[in-house]
Amino acid sequence: MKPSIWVKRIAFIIVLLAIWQGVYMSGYFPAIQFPPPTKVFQALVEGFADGTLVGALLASFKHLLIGLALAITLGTLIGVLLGKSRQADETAGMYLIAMQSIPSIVWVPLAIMLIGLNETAVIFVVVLGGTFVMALNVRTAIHSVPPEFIKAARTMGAKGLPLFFKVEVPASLPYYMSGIRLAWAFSWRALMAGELLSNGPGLGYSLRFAMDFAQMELVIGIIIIVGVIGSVVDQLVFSKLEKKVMRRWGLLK
Amino acid sequence: MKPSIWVKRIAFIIVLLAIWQGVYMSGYFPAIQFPPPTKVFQALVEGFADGTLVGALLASFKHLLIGLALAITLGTLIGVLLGKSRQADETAGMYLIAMQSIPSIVWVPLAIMLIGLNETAVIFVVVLGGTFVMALNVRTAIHSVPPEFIKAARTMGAKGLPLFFKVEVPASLPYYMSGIRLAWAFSWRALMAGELLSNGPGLGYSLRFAMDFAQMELVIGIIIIVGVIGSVVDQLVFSKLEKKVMRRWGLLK
Amino acid sequence: MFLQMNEVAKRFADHEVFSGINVSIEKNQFVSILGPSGCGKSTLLSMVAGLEDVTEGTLRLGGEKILHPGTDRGMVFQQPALFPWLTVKDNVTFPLKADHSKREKEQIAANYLKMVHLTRFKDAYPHELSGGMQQRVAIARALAMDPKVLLMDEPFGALDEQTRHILHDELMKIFEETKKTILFVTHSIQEAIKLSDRVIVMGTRPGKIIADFPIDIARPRERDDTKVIEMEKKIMELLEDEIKKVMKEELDYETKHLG
Amino acid sequence: MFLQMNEVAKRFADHEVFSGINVSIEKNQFVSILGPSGCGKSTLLSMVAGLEDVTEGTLRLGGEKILHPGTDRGMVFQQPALFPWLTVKDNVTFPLKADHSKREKEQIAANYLKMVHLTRFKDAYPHELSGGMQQRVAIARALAMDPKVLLMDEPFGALDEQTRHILHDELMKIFEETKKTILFVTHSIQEAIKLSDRVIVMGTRPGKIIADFPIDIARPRERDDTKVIEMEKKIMELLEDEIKKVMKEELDYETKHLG
Amino acid sequence: ASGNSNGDKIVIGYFPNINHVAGMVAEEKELYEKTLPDGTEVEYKYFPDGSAFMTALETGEIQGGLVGPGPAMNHYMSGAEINIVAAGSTGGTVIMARNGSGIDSPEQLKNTTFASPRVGCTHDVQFEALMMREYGLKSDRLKGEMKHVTGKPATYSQLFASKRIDVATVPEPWASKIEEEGHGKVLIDTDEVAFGETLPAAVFVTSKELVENDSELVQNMVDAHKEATTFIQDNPEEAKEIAANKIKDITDQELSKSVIDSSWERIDFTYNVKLEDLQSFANASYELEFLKEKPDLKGLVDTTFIEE
Ligand SMILES: Nc1ncnc2c1ncn2[C@@H]1O[C@H](COP(=O)(O)OP(=O)(O)OP(=O)(O)O)[C@@H](O)[C@H]1O
Ligand SMILES: Nc1ncnc2c1ncn2[C@@H]1O[C@H](COP(=O)(O)OP(=O)(O)OP(=O)(O)O)[C@@H](O)[C@H]1O
Ligand SMILES: [Mg+2]
Ligand SMILES: [Mg+2]
Repeated sequence: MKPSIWVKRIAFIIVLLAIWQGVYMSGYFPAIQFPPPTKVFQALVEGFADGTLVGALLASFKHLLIGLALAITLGTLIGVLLGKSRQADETAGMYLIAMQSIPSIVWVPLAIMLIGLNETAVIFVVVLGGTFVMALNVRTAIHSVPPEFIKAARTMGAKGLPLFFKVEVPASLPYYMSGIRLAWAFSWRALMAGELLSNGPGLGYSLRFAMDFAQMELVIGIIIIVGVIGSVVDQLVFSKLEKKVMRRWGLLK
Repeated sequence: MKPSIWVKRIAFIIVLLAIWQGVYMSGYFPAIQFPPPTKVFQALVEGFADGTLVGALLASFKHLLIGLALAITLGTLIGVLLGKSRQADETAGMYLIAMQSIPSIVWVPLAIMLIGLNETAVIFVVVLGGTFVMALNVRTAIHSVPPEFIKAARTMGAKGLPLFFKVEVPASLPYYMSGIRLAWAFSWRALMAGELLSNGPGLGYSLRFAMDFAQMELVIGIIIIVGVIGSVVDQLVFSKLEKKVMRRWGLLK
Repeated sequence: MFLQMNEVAKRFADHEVFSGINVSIEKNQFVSILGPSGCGKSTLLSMVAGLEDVTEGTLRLGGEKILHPGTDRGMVFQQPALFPWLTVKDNVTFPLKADHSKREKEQIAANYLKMVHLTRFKDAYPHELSGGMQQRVAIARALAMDPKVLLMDEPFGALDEQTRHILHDELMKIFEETKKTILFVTHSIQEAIKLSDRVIVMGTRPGKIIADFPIDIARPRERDDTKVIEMEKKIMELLEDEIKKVMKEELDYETKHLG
Repeated sequence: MFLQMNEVAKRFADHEVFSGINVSIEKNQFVSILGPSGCGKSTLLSMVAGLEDVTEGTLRLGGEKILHPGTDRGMVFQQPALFPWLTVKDNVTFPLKADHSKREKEQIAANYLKMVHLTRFKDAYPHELSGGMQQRVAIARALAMDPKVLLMDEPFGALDEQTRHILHDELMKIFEETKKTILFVTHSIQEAIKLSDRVIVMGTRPGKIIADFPIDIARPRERDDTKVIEMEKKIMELLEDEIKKVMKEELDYETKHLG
Repeated sequence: ASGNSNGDKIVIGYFPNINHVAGMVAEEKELYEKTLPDGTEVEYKYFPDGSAFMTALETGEIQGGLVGPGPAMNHYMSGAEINIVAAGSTGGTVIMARNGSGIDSPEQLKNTTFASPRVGCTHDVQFEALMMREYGLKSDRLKGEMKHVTGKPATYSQLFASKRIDVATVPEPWASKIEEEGHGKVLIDTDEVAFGETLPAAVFVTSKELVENDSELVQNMVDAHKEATTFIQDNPEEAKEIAANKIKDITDQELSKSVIDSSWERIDFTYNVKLEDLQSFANASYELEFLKEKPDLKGLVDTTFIEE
């Protein structure tokens, strides 16, 4: 990337911060409601220094990793089932779409009442957040294996399980990677929802806590952390992985 | 669609309900935690009969419509700006992706603290939920106008604003429709998040209220409503619209 | 001369596509351009269309310098590039100025759609037509603004052999009826000889004109006419060297990049 | 006879593609199948490959009934259908059974890649190759399992004219070296005549064989050989009627559906 | 989904709130460890709100603890198998008006906005019942004249400062804190709020299953709770210090000595609980349409353990 782009980007941030500070200094909003950037920065430094934010981050990552791993596993199994079995797809496929269109936050009350106000409930919500989108993508991945690959492989004597594992699985990898990226995005959203309504620990809980105790600077600080983590993980991990696969598979120049 | 598919789908639901009733009758979970389907149905009937759920639904639709309309408008403006101006894109494009990766629930505390715990805050969250994804899609839509369309139009003497409105705008409609569908999906999620943390009225608030008063049957009932509305709107409105445009544009057989 | 290229050169940031192109084309002449891939045929055509800047030299049409795209030059690409949101008729009337009345537009569309035998499909949408039919609409659209020159960049390159034959016949008829000047880029030696009054052969690295043959054979031209076969052989030999040059470079390039 | 089609018919749920196909092909014969779009060329080839069931009649290869795909028949499609996740070498060794040692596999891959002049690209990935190169890998892959018959369904249909010429020469060399039996589907009359020992022409509605010409012209065949031109004309006339039949039906169909 | 009746771990829940000092003292002084059989591990959980507490109790995550009577009653009405076995404290709810709002009597609350921690929570019912019965004013939920918003008491200072609300029904210590910070003033004091002096502001709740199947354990818990309450009555200064420290620990909020002192004035620490007080509170809740059915709390309160 050209250095000039980074200059522009950083300039943009600086201008934003200046406007923010300006609004603060204008006194239009009461200070208790509208903290200046400096106080937000200070709140973040303190949070990291005394370890509360570090602990919250670690807890959130734990929930996310466990939940996402489960969601990917479950989603893959369901997706393969629906992708390979027309019977299963016709029977349950429609409901999968319905499940996916339920915002994950809606699961939180159910999870809390069934499982209790603990980390398992948060993980449960994360799993629900990621599983359906994963399953839908795996199903699509299997359906979109180019039929000429399967035909070609069959003329070379491949069939049954070897055909599945040696051709269909690798051929569907690009869609599978998109599935993983979407599963991450939705699990990440579900994680925040679950934690926000949970009893901690976790980044979402810290946010809730800051809100309950009117620590506006911490609220903004945590939103910034969430945005940075979300975009960094998305861009540096999942998007990159997806693009790499797409490029190798010749689907992207 | 073949009638046999509907038979399978309905059979699936019936089997699910039977399992649910079975678990209930096994008494493994206490009744307060795990109501039977009959009670859920009864709670829904009551909710609709006494008008509370109707009121909640109307309020939710109001928030959604206002929020989505604003999100689409704002998203389109930002998207066109970033899509047409390389300068703007290089400066602010990255932050748009970062904003999009912030789960909308995270905005709720900020909205409540800045705006207050009222319907405006809910709408604000809905707007934030839809705007960024809309903007990103509009940007992509503009970037992905087939260059041969523009070339062809230019050889026919089109340029400037007429070129934009007569060629680029219609050419980007399929992506634009995808943008609207995604904006809806994210706004819908944001709506539930905002309402759940608000103090009503709205479907999300009713869910929260049911949870606070330990009315598990209502919790499940509302989750079902949310799932049904979500999938029906998605499938019957947005997906259909998107597919129709795609088909006309020759992007789908 | 009607269309005049004078010492034309084109450079993109890092490399020169061609230079020293001098061509004069008369009114109502059908001129084909042949050449190996990458020699700059499309670039040259785009420059005539006004879509690409001229780096050096001048391009003149009817005495006027070409600086921008204009309705005096219609272009047909390899992809029909029809607007999918418009019906066939509306695609054809797209280039018409607003000062035409609605009835005039209808009239013009009907006229050119008849010429390409698609009257019945005027209310269809592009995606409902086959590739060959789409390309006929694109030709009608280019004709609708009544340009002085028709620029065609491998217009039949994506069609199958049989469809191509049918469109050759249609294009010949249109050429005779409308008396347009046509600049036609193709990869196919046969196609060039079958259609043109004149074939310009371009070479590559660097791009230049290496031959310019008039085709003085009575139309319609049969595939087994000895004159046609002779001309084909002559051009084939000329091109073979150029193509080998490109192939070799490509192999070298790819080997280098794949280590 | 080596490859024997006996009263073969194919029906899909609602319509009959062809019936009463009787063809006998000798070992080491190069047979082309020509015919209008939709007459069932690809379907017939798929049936020989074992990818499609035979509705009626029997297909035999070396006396044995064809029921499933098998490594005794290699197939090359219009799209190379290379596996993008494998290197060129691994694509070529894909059809080899596990009982080959790693060294043997390397040896076989090297052998066939040399035959298609792609030795240097053995570690490249398909997306790094041009279309023509990819098709050469697909041919090497089909050859690697040493099939008795090579089935080719418009293998050069997506390539440009120049590349196609080069691959014609390569295929001829391979045909002579390996002594395979080749069944070759194409749209191009020229291609069929240039390459084959025998050309089978299919008609449509309903699908059937309408002609079967031996091509007794010494190779290499020149485009201007009078025998070639004569044969071309003969087949062209035969096909024209069939194509007109299809075109007419298509127009009717489309008109009906666009009302 | 069941109580941890004969395991060796007990989890007690309470809120970091001045009405729950008994929980804090018990934790600090390890009173449960003393009354429970040797080797029992005691853990504490702090909750953001009463509904969360009740859910935790129902799902067996905690075995007992202090919660507001509102959530306990609401859940009981919905069929939760729970018992109130003691009170935690009474009083502590104050109605406050924004400084500069010009409001100095409850009659002026027409067309104003009031805040409570949750819709239908104890403080909300206390306020709304008073307004409805004494002044004929209702919230917008009942198509009345007062706009209702919810928010955590800690944010009321901010809500007052930004003029978002005019009135709030505030539990201690936040009432005293708001007073001290100068954003709001007392409009109706503890003793004048509905059920102000009689209604427990916190009750000790446990599951019915434990009461029936492991009454010994329940007795041990109640004994510890009683001891804590007695300690508060006997050593108010030390209890205040414990409360201030615990609240700082859990919530990161610093409460000044004067805030604590002022809160203390409005709270009565007692473990005695009467069904009638709760029943009349529940009736008010029903009148305010928080409950759909006429409440019958028979069986909710079990006083046998405090009488031991
Ligand atoms: N916008 C551009 N920027 C840089 N280089 C370009 C651009 N357009 C074309 N070129 C280069 O100019 C050369 C000529 O391209 P052009 O498309 O005109 O070739 P062509 O003769 O039409 O080839 P083909 O027969 O494959 O269509 C090529 O090397 C190409 O890479
Ligand atoms: N799986 C299938 N189900 C139903 N009909 C089919 C199927 N496959 C092919 N057909 C039909 O069979 C007929 C022959 O198709 P086929 O692809 O074999 O034609 P073709 O001669 O190869 O045409 P082309 O030259 O266009 O490749 C067509 O009418 C086609 O629509
Ligand atoms: Mg070109
Ligand atoms: Mg075919």
